[in-house]
Amino acid sequence: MAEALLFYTLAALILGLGVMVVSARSAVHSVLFLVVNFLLVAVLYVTLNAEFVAVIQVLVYAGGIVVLYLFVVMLVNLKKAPERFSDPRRLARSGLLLGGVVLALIVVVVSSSLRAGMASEGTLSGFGTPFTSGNTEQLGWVLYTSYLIPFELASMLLLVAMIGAIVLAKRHLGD
Amino acid sequence: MLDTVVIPLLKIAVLVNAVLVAVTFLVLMERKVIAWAQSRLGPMRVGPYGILQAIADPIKLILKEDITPVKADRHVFTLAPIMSLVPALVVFAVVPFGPDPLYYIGDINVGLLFIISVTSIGVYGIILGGWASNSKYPLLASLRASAQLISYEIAVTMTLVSVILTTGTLSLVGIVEAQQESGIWFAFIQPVALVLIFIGGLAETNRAPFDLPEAETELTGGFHTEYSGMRFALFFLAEYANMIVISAIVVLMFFGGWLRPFPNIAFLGFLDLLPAWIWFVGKVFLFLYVFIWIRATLPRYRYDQLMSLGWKVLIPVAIGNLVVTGVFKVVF
Amino acid sequence: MLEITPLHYSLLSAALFMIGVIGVLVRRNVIIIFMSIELILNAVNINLVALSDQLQDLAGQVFVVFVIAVAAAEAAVGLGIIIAFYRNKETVNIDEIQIMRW
Amino acid sequence: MDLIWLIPLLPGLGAALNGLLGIRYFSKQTAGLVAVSTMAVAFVLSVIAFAGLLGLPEEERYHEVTVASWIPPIPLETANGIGSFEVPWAFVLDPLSGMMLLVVTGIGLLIHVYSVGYIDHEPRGGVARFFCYLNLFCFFMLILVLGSSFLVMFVGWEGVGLCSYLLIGYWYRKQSASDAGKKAFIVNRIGDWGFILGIFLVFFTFGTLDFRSVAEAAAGMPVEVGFGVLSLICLFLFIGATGKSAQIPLYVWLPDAMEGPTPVSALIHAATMVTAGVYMVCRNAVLFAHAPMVMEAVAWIGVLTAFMAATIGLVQTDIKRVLAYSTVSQLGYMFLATGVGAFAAGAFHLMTHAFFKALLFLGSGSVIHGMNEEQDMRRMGGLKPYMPTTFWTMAIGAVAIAGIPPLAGFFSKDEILYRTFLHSQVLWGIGALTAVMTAFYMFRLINMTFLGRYRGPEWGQPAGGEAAHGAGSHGDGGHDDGGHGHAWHGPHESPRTMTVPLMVLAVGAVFAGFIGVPAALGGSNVIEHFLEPSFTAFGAFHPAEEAHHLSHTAELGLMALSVLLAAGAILFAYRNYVRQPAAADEMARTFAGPHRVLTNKYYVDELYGATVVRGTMEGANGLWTVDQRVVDGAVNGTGWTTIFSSWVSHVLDKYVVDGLVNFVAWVCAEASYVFRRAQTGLIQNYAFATLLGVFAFVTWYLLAR
Amino acid sequence: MSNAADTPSLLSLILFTPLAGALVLLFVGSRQVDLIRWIANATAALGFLVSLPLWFLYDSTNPDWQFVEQMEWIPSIGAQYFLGVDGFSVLLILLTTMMGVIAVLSSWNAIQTRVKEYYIFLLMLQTGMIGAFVALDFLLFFLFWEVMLVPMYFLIGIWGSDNRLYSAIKFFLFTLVGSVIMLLGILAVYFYHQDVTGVYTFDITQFHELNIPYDLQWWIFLAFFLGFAVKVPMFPFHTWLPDAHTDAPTAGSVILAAVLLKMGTYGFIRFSLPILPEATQAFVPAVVLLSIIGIVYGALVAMAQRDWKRLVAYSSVSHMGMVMLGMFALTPVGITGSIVQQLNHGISTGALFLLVGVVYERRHTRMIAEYGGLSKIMPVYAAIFLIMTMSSIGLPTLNGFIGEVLILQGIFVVSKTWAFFAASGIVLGAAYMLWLYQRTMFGTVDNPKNENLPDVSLREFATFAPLLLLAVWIGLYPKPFLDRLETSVDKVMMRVNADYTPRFAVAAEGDADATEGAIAVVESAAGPIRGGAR
Repeated sequence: MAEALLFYTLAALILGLGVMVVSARSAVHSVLFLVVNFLLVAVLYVTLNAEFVAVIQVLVYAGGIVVLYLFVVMLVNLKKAPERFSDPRRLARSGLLLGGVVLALIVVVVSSSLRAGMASEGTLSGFGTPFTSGNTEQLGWVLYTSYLIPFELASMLLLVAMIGAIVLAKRHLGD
Repeated sequence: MLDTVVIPLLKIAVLVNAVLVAVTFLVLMERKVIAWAQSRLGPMRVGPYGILQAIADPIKLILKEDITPVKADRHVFTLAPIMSLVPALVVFAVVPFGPDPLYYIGDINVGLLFIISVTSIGVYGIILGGWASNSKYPLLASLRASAQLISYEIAVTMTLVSVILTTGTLSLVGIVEAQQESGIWFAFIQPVALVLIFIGGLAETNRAPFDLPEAETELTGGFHTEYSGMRFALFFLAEYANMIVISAIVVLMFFGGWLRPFPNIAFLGFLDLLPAWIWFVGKVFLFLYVFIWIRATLPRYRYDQLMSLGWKVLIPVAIGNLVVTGVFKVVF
Repeated sequence: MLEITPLHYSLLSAALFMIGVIGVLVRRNVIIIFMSIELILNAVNINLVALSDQLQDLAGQVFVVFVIAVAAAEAAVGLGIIIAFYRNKETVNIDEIQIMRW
Repeated sequence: MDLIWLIPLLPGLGAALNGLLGIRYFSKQTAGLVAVSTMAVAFVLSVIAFAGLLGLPEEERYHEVTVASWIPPIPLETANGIGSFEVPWAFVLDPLSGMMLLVVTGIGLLIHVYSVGYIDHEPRGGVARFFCYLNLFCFFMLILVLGSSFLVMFVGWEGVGLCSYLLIGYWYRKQSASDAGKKAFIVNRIGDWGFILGIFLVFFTFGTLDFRSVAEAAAGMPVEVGFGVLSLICLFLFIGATGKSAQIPLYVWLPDAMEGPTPVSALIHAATMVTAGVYMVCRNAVLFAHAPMVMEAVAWIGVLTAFMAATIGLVQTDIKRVLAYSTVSQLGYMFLATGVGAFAAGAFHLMTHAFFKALLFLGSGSVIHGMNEEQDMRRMGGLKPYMPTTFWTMAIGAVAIAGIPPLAGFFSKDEILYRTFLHSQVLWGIGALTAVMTAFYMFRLINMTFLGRYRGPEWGQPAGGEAAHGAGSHGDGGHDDGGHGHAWHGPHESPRTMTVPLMVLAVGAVFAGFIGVPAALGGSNVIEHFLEPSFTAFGAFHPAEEAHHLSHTAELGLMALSVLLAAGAILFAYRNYVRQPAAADEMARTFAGPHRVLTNKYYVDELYGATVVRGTMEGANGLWTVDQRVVDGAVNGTGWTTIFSSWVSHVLDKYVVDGLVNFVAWVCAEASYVFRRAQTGLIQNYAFATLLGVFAFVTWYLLAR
Repeated sequence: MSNAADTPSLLSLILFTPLAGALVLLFVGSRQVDLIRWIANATAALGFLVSLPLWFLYDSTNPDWQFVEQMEWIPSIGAQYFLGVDGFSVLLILLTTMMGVIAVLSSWNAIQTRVKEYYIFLLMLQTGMIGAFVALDFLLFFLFWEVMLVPMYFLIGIWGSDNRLYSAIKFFLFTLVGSVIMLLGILAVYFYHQDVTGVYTFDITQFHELNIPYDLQWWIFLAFFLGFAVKVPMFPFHTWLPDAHTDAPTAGSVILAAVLLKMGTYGFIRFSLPILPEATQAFVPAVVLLSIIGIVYGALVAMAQRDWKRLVAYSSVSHMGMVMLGMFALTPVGITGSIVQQLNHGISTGALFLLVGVVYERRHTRMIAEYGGLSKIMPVYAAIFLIMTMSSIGLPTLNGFIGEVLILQGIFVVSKTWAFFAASGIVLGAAYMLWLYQRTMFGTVDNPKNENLPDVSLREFATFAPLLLLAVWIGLYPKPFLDRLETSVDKVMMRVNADYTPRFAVAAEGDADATEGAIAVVESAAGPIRGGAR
């Protein structure tokens, strides 16, 4: 009961904030909604026994990435008037429409396939590492053993991205 | 219901109030200590030796008119100080004041990460506050402040990782217990980390000598130039609460938290006569004193110095410390 | 209805995903488009975490970590591009970013 | 006796001291003292050890001492299955090595003493270097003598070769000296080639390298009729011996070796090292006795060498070269002895020869010393009054070598000739002729040097350029001995350190023969009896007795004949070189052709130079050219081929392959005008298309299900 | 393997010490030349020190691989980080580390340009060489084998003399071609092993137990042969050597002669012989023929040289022919002698190159005609040169003799004719070395430039001292060296000769008469021999 209540509340807030992110006129507001959205997602993770991921979500997403967005918004959008919604290509309306349709389709697919899966197999059973609530250490083990190479690749990706971002954003010395 | 809802709520209430009260007295303490450092008396009018100044100041702030600038983004302007204070207070949820569950609200297995992540949210208050004021000094200050916070956060987090390597747990209670087991405060095992975290902590709380975001001489009042009254008070509270948080982290991680000195030496057992939380609070206050002491002593850094210190000194040293710790961990 | 199954999470995820997609399609501001992409990624993450919990398999959470890492990289590079672009064209309107045609 | 390993070690120690410290820090006296004292102690030890050996019963006179492991056992297949290749550092004292031990340490000691005086005018470091080499030589020589196995002997064998090289080349600034040293070493190495192959074959055949084990094993084998494996072994070993003991065809190095200081010639190239070959053959008497064909070859090579060297000796004018050819000749005698099976006689002659030849060399050294490094006998003459001691001692040596009784040479030489006579009259004839020539040229030497008219340079003024001929750059060091100052003051007697050894050796040359007085003269041939166990592997081997014995009378007749011939030769020499000095020249003119051949040593050096040396050098240069042009050319050619083919590929690539690619690209470019309309450059259009795709896919999925 | 337990990762330590030094050097400013030299020397010395325990801890009675370290490297193809040593590699590693010290020390004054890069390359080379000796994984071996090429290429190409680029490229291409062909051989073994056992692995110890069909062996042997013979170098593949030696800097020549050439022979004994026993036996006549040609040919060509270094280089060809000859005698004495001769060659030829380096540093010419009479001016130098000459031509009591005698004895029991021709090297060796000695050391000082040459300095002497000591040690008492080779030689012998009875098995038999005991064991236990070896 409490769980359901929590879920529905969170889901409503997340979706609502998502809509706000997409629809806010001011980019700064958009960012703000995004942060709150992420925090709520983090809470959702906690309810799903994923504390570590939740903390990472807050730390990296809310504390890092979104701050970056905020920075860029401030750098870029200061003098600009809020965006106009008139659409010369009429893409917005068709996009909305098509999005809605696809969502509906996906809902159908997902619900039916999940139902089918549950009906046929009873419950979905795991095949990997079982975990408990306090799973940070386990996560570390998995990450540094089975997923070592992807992990290293990710770190390499981050390094490359860092260098790339610096190169892109740095004013050339001559300028 | 009692255990899961009421008692935590009670604890929260007590803790929040305790922190707020502590902040008021911390302000008083700061004024007094700095005054003494400068051979002055400090506040003397309100109450004996000015003790009641701690109550007078909040009252003044609450009663003051709450001004919102015309061109400001009203909602964000209001939201910013709240976003600043809330993380500062939330952090206390995982700070253990003593060994029993009675002394803390929650001991989660990612406690340290929780603290890091939550404090990283605090930066929004500053940025948004500066931006929402729609005024140039606050904006500049907020950009400076957020850059500073993000930069030093990297160094501090790196350093924390090396401490975590030695303890093997992220739980704050666990870290203190690890120190109890090893019989030595981590200050002696990880002295470099201690120095790094303390310097980083100074920068993260915008304290002297890193108080550039509120450098009056350059930026009038920093990011909260346009703020007054209660909203200003919230920023103020957040800053001092953050000071307490940093002190608490330092104490927990390096000075044995609630443990007495030399926790493994039996004949010092009489020191346990003082309850654990007194030890903890005492140590925290000691570090708050150091904060103030440093403010009274050191001049402010220039901004480029600040950044190069962060990126070119602290982060490399932190990485080096991490590597050395890792090597030691592997070898021994 | 009261029992929360993976289906619920999947639907939540799908909805969030579509919100993100619509954001990408509809908005003109590149930064907001990027944020919409973040929403999309979050939708995926919700799915992963939910199924990880359901299947009692840590792989889901591991992938969330990777997704976050990739998102960070994407944000860094993407925003770097935006800044570089803004410096040259004084705009972040996606309709004006079309020199790549032909 | 267990300390016999100390005997070689002591000179080794002396060499190390002089070599490591001496050259830089020792004074001349200290260097000499170190060398002489180590040799003296070694000699005393040798005498003690020899006495100990004599104290043993005859059949136990074989004392082996293993000092340390050298090459640990390693399995290796041999002719008789898997053996174990193992060589310890082991030394052996038996009658043969005992005798050699005394000769080496005794004469070595005397020559060391002599050298103290002789080498005195060298600079300080040079003296220490000289004594270092000399001591090192004794070290290796003693290892050679005492070594209990082929390989340990080989250590000494090669080591003395090295020391010989160093000592011949002692005056290394002289081109001829360093050439001679190199020649000695390389020629020796050719012999060593045979020797080491012989050693390998010994191991392969017997599975061991220990002398006694080999001898005992060989004793159990039948004497080979044809040319079997034992013969091959012996042939290889003998090749080694010809190198070291200067026999045909490898004798050429020894005359050249006279470039070294005279004591060196005395010690190494007369008394000890060159006899190593004889010693080695004697050591393996049992093996050789099993190979009659090789024995025959040894005898013939020995006698031919003896004869050939003697003929050359007849006409040489360099005092040391005469002695050198004499040495070669005498060594030939020794091989003749071993070749006819008279191992004891060979060893006996080895010993007596050591005395008188060392004496003669040292005497010649004394003359050279007194004549300010003059070696040409034509510039001497009438020296007797100036250096009486030298004259008398040398005369004793010459008489001894000429075979006049009762001096040492007579007994040993006649023993050899007698045994040769028993074996083959032809050999005996050549041998006897050689003996006559020996007497002649020895007295030619004595006469030309000491008697007659003085033909040398005037003294009292700086020596002329001619007088310093052959002295090289060391001559300008001047003489400090005898208080003459720097200028040469005429021929003079040498200092006491040089004359005393001469006298001691002269005593030896007189009396050494008496240990081998043959039965015919009423003696009992002590030495033969003493040495016999070494040649029979302590009775394990019984050589076939000579079928026929001559009576004592016949033996005495032979002796008398040879003595008479020798005396005649002496008188002839006296006539030719003292009484009528012109007669010699007359003879040379009469036999101009043979004389030229002899003066030029049968042109053997030239022959070798033209064939072996030149062939090797030409071959080397040719091969180098081949290496550069052909082998390396092939490598570089490969490189060029690669580069050329890469150029061809480049052309091919540029115009054919790349052309194709460009054509394809051109087609694509032309075709692309149609499609480029779709590229609006607007991301959202693309995203929209993607979404459409998703829509289509999901719809299809739903419908298809 | 008790010693392995006591000293975990000793081999890795030895292996990576030079590399660590090179890494440290990376962070030193290139202007601080003296600091760089000190660091490089300290690293090399440390490398030698850490390798010393191998000498003492190596259990010469234990036929197993020792100091083994095994980790996964590229599991998908079965490559491992697999290190281990036996008698061969222990000695060669020690030689390598010691020559490393000497080479680094000898470069103190000789190298004045790009000092930092020079030492980094030298130390990298060191790691490559040690790596090749300790690797028990074929792919790892190949990796190190190739790693060696690069620093050597630069050492010759940058710090060499006149014709350096030509020599460097020639060296590089020549060896590279060889190693590529060798790689084909490796892969053939690898896939054959997979074919038979179904396991993908590069594990050499596994390969040592393979029984490859003869036809395949033949081809693989040919491939290995080309790879290793170039490195040795054997007769027709030797022309890179004189050029590389002549143009390399002194330390490069020393390393090249003392260690790099041993890679080829080591490759033969580690791979060709045990993995391909039947093919080895089939190839014996060919290899022996080439070896003997190499001995005689190298010696003769050396005699014709006017360039001091080139002469020594050709003498290397001759000596390495001797090494190959001993190895392909396929007798324990021959193989033992071959390994000992490798050490000897490292010591004496290394020293000879150092000696050339000493005068080259003073006169900057290598032409023999430019010298003469140096005995007078540089007596200590002349003495060292003399001893090393004697060591090189195999004078008893010095090291060269032990190797030559063992090799020749080993080959003699196989064929007397071969031994006869091979032994001629004794004469020719003496001829060219003594002639060289005479031309440089003896005679009068004709060239006024030579009159004031200083004698060897203390530092230079320090580079020679260990070599002199070793030369005498091996010459007088080679037992410690031979003991360490015993079991390893036996293991190789058991592979190439199924009837061979290893000594460690005989020792277990008790002290029965060695010959009879050995034969008895052979007859009774044809099967269990292999079991005993494991």
